[in-house]
Amino acid sequence: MTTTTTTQLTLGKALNSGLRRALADDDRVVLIGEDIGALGGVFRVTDGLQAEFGETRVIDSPLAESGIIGTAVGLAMRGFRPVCEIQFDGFIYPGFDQIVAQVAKLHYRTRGHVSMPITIRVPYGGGIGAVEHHSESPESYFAHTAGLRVVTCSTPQDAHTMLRQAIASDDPVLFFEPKRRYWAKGEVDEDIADALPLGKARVVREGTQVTLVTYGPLVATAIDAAAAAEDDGVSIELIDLRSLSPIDFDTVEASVRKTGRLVISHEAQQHGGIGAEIAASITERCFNWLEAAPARVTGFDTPYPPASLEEHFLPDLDRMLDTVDRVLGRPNSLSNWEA
Amino acid sequence: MTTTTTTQLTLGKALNSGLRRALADDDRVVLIGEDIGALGGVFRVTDGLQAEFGETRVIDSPLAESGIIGTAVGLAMRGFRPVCEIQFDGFIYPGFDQIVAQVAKLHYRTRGHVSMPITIRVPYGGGIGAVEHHSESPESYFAHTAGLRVVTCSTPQDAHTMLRQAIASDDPVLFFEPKRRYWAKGEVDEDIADALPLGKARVVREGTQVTLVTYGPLVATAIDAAAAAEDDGVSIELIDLRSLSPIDFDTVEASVRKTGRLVISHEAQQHGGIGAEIAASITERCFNWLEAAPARVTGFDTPYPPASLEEHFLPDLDRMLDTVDRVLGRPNSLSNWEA
Amino acid sequence: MLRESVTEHGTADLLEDFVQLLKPDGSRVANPTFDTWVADVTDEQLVSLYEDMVVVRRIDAEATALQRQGELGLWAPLLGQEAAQIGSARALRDDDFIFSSYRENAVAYCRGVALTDLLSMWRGHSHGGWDPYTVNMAVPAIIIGAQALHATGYAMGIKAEAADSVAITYFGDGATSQGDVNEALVFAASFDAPVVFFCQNNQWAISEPVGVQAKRHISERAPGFGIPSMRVDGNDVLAVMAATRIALDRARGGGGPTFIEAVTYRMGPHTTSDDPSRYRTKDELEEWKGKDPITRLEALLESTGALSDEVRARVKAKADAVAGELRQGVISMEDPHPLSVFDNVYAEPHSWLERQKSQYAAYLETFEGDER
Amino acid sequence: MLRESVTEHGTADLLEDFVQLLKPDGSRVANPTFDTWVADVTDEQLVSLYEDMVVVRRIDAEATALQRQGELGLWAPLLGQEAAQIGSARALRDDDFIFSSYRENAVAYCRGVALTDLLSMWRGHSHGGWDPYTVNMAVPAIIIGAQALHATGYAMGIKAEAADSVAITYFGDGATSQGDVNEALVFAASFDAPVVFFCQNNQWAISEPVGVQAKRHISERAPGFGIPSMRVDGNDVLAVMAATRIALDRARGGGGPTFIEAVTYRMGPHTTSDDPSRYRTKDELEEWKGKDPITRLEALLESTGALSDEVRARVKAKADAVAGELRQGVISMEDPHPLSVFDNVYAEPHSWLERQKSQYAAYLETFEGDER
Ligand SMILES: Cc1ncc(C[n+]2csc(CCOP(=O)(O)OP(=O)(O)O)c2C)c(N)n1
Ligand SMILES: Cc1ncc(C[n+]2csc(CCOP(=O)(O)OP(=O)(O)O)c2C)c(N)n1
Ligand SMILES: [Mg+2]
Ligand SMILES: [Mg+2]
Repeated sequence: MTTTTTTQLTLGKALNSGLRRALADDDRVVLIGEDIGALGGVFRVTDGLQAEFGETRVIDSPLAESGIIGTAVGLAMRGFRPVCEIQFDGFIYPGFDQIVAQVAKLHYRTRGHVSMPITIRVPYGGGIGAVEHHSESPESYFAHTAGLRVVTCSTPQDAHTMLRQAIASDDPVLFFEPKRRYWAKGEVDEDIADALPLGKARVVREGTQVTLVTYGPLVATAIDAAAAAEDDGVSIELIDLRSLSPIDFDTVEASVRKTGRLVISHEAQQHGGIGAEIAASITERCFNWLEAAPARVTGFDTPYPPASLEEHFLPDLDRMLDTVDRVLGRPNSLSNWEA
Repeated sequence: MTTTTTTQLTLGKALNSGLRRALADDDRVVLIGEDIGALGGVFRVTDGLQAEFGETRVIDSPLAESGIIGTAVGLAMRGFRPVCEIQFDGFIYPGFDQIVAQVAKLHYRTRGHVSMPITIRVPYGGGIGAVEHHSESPESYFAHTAGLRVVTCSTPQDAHTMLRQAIASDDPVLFFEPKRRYWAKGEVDEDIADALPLGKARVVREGTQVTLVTYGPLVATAIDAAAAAEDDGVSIELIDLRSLSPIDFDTVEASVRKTGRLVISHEAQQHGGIGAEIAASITERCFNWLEAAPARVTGFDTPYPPASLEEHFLPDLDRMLDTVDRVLGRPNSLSNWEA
Repeated sequence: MLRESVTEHGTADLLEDFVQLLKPDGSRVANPTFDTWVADVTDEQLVSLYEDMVVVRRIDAEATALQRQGELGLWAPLLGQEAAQIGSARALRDDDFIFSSYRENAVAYCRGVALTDLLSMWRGHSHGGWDPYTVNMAVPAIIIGAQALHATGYAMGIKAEAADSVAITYFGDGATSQGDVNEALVFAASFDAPVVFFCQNNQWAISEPVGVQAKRHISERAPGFGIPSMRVDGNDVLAVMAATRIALDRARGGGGPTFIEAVTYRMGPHTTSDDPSRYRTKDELEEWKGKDPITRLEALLESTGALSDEVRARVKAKADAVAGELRQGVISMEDPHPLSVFDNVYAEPHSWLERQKSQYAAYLETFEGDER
Repeated sequence: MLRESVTEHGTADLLEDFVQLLKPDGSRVANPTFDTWVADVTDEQLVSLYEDMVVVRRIDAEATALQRQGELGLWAPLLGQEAAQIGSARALRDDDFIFSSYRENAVAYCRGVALTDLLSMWRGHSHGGWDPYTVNMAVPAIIIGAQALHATGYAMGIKAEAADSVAITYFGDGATSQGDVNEALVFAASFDAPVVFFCQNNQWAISEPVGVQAKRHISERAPGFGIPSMRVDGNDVLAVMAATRIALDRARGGGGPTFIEAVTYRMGPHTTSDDPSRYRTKDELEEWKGKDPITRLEALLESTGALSDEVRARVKAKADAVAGELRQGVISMEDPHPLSVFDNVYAEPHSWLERQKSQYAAYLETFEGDER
């Protein structure tokens, strides 16, 4: 056993150190995106990297997302491992075609001859009081797209580890960064040899009565919710999904077989979101174990609202616990509600 | 009661007559798309319309989908009702940003001051032996997008009626046309005053043991499956969903409360597809009525395959019935399957 | 045979590439073509343009202050771009329609957008805020370049109606790299749409200098699409106004689209969240301060005697009044109702959303009596 | 000041806009600049180019026939575009890398793509078919214009490695309207990428004449992006070869991107599903038949005596042999295994997909013994 040295880092800095390691370890890794050079990105995730690795490795691109992804495809075909930064969630759509029609499909199209080891970093989610297009959660679009892997992190350690794993993967990975957690601190160990693989969920907290599944920015909220529930005598098993494609259903299934109840929470709109898939798949796998229908606590089926309304849109501790009450058959906000 | 005159039309011609009526009834209706003029579209859905209504009403656009949708937004702001044609499902992605960030959100963004009465027609689905990008089912992306309505038709009458309803709607509508059914014939009545509203599902066939929910190209397959099941002594209630956003859950709920079993089928990939949402929502609404977990029969979580493999990818009668057997607890392909 | 560039052909036209009517020191440059387009501008009107610029700069400063004080979530200053925006906006007719980005606060001001409506987006109360049809100006597009297509489509509509109004779209130098802006040029050319493409080249797209987006002058791109272009000093309100009038006149006369590159400078940060010291030098800013759009008009007006102390005082009073109104409007803005999060998603009833709203209403009721 | 267009400046360069070295009647046109780039082409090499063109036309005819006979699902004929494809492809080095659309069958032929691999996509056996790295040519892009960005990115990679190979991308006149192609021009210019943009302007994008996409010559667009361009007779194999060599040479020497518009004509339908009689006249086709790329080279070779009966016979025999091989290859292609639908979605293991595959395998087993 080697001695490990860990550092206290914010999630943003943990990503930065992950990128630095990836650039240092493999000279085929290149970063491309808007304002990632001198500025270090609008969230400073690439801070200092252009100065350290030069303009050929850390590329300030013209202002065009399709261009960023499309040139990354070409770079990948030349043997590079591009890491694209999309400045904010809501700006990924101009690059959507290149992602779903090219990045996702080239391996299949070429019967495996071409790989697309491209990582697409996307700061996502709300809660930072931003203007429109800066708070969205578009992960479901990509999780529905065959050929892509989709992951998201909730801790500095996972941010660091999973980003390096994503870059090392020969598959394209959509890497969603919970932007409101960029400043959250935690211990980070750069020795990731024994880390949990990219596709696996993590049981954050064990419990017996309700399985609460979430990911990214809401994991912290869910940790608080589980603690509050405990005070209230309710035992929640909390799962941080980490990977949205594939989803580690085995871990969720094992938990639900134990608890008999499932609540899923995400910021993204409910209709056709990740929560629907989890509810559907787990119902298929655990029908005879379920004591109640899986329930979802999610963003509403509206566009992401103006900042002054986001506290309503975003699932919070209270809404999570209200839903936990619902699956437990305890009094809750819908007890007397009629459709 | 007025006497109604109906005509035998193919689904494609029923769309054509729907467009002709819409153009004739409202001079703010304009059509825009690639090759929709002299050629009449690659499927001839706009056949003859440019000759009849002129180049200002039926516009051959430059080859750019973002341009088609983006100019439609401007036309809508000027008070027009644009009907965009996307040539094939797989070509909608370059226009994705304009659809999800503009078309879907402008009403919300302007607090209701601006409407987006835009219809986006998309021939979709497989089964025609086409090359890549010509057989996809991208409806889930749009159903997950708040602000859009998403519909699809399965009969010539619905094709005609729903297209006119979509064009008349003040909301943006993604109108998915089951391309392999373009040549299917049926009676069409142009008097649509009493037609089922756009957001409603239709019970195609009543039954008692299993509710089978599908839409678009698979409705015909499901009708055959239900008939075959009947021969086998199994009673299927078949629902043609018609609208994918909103989904008419009330109709599905009522059926499942009766049958206790639900099978959902679509061509689109399973993960995060419409089927997941239906399974999740109906489980929430009908948990105590369900005798088995809702099951899905869908395309695989692969890119749409080359034509010589599409018969495997596409749900067919046999796969539907196998899944019906599964929810009925009868012997089926997974009876002895181990994960 | 190899066309190295459109500027290397050395014709008289191209040598006169950069149009300036008013030098930084306030002196007038004669320009036979452009002068005729502003020959009717009286001293009084010049003072009015001056007032506009002073007022919008003041709006900008006040909004920046409000942001620092936590009253706005964000603000995108236009500092330095007053002439480009005022000169073009004041050239428009009321029935011309504007599609802008997030930085065209001066354009919105000219259009008569209410100050609270202008700021509601930056306070997080709306995503746009105003009724586009009462002011003939769309709410800002944040997705870079998207609005260029909207303007083109709107102009196609104008043409279909055989009306003689014009659509104008504002975007930055960075936006010219987006597919959408280029597609807009294609569509506008193909359909001879009465649209003006007004690019404020303020030298920067956040931290990226214009050289990342374009190796040639931005104005050189449009002609290849079949769209004539002009390159004007964007800090020169007269040159901007003349160019815009030329473009509008072409459009109204059936001449189709025109592209204007207004060469200017973003003197402030990209937004209040930005730190320009990370990517550009003080010297550069100092250099551009010497080309300030307001100073030079002031100098001109002083030289003609049109800028009396009285006028100065009046303008200052107006700016103060507007700033006061702005501050008051922002601070007293009422929070939107929680359930309004569900409003205006659709124009027509939508079954799920009504269900969700009703469920959330039930949820909120559980807190009634709470201090939440 | 108003630049109406890049072609209205009347410089000597631009008057020589359209480069032709070989007239439709087979006579040579002298062109001091371009001639030097093909001065080394021997009669033998000309015969070889002739052979290429005859063979690919024969491939085209055979594939069309196979489609009519139900052996292929679809085919996109290149009929008429042989010179544009052969002239450019034969100018490339083996280590140059090609990103094409669906119509570059002649380019693929030059690259040594196996005939069955070329046709497997059209038979519905694959979405592409070959290993790009063994032939340095990517599989066709069907999404219009997407490949222009891939080529640009690839070229950025070449430059990062300080290698001296070049990326070339083929696309049509219609593709120039797509955002992606324009963004590719932006990126290529900004990064001085060693990439050649080769546009075959075959006058039509399915049913839309090139005038819907562009009001000016397509070649006029690139210079505004800072990319020099050439406009050549695309039915003239020598002019095409010369232009491609010039562009490649610039790229290898660090000169960055070049744009070539090869003016040609799609003599057949868009694809075998298309019916051109709905949108274009017979006269137009007749006119272009007079400019046939093969006829004119034939005429030249006849005039120099290089096209003996023996050579003709040899070329015909080669074409027959290739066509036979093609037909045989297509007909004997083995159907892919049902479970291969799950292969190569991911390069690394993927939990669901393996589950789905295993479930489908179980499903298929229920039919075992059936004739399904
Ligand atoms: C599609 C998209 N990508 C990225 C952004 C983030 N972004 C906002 S402003 C900006 C720079 C815009 O520069 P420019 O077009 O020159 O306008 P300026 O801000 O200088 O007025 C960027 C990259 C965005 N809003 N939209
Ligand atoms: C993004 C996209 N939109 C539409 C299509 C359908 N489509 C296939 S070929 C074609 C015309 C292309 O014309 P051009 O670029 O001139 O190439 P050509 O076919 O003439 O070689 C169209 C519209 C497509 N393949 N991709
Ligand atoms: Mg700028
Ligand atoms: Mg063409």
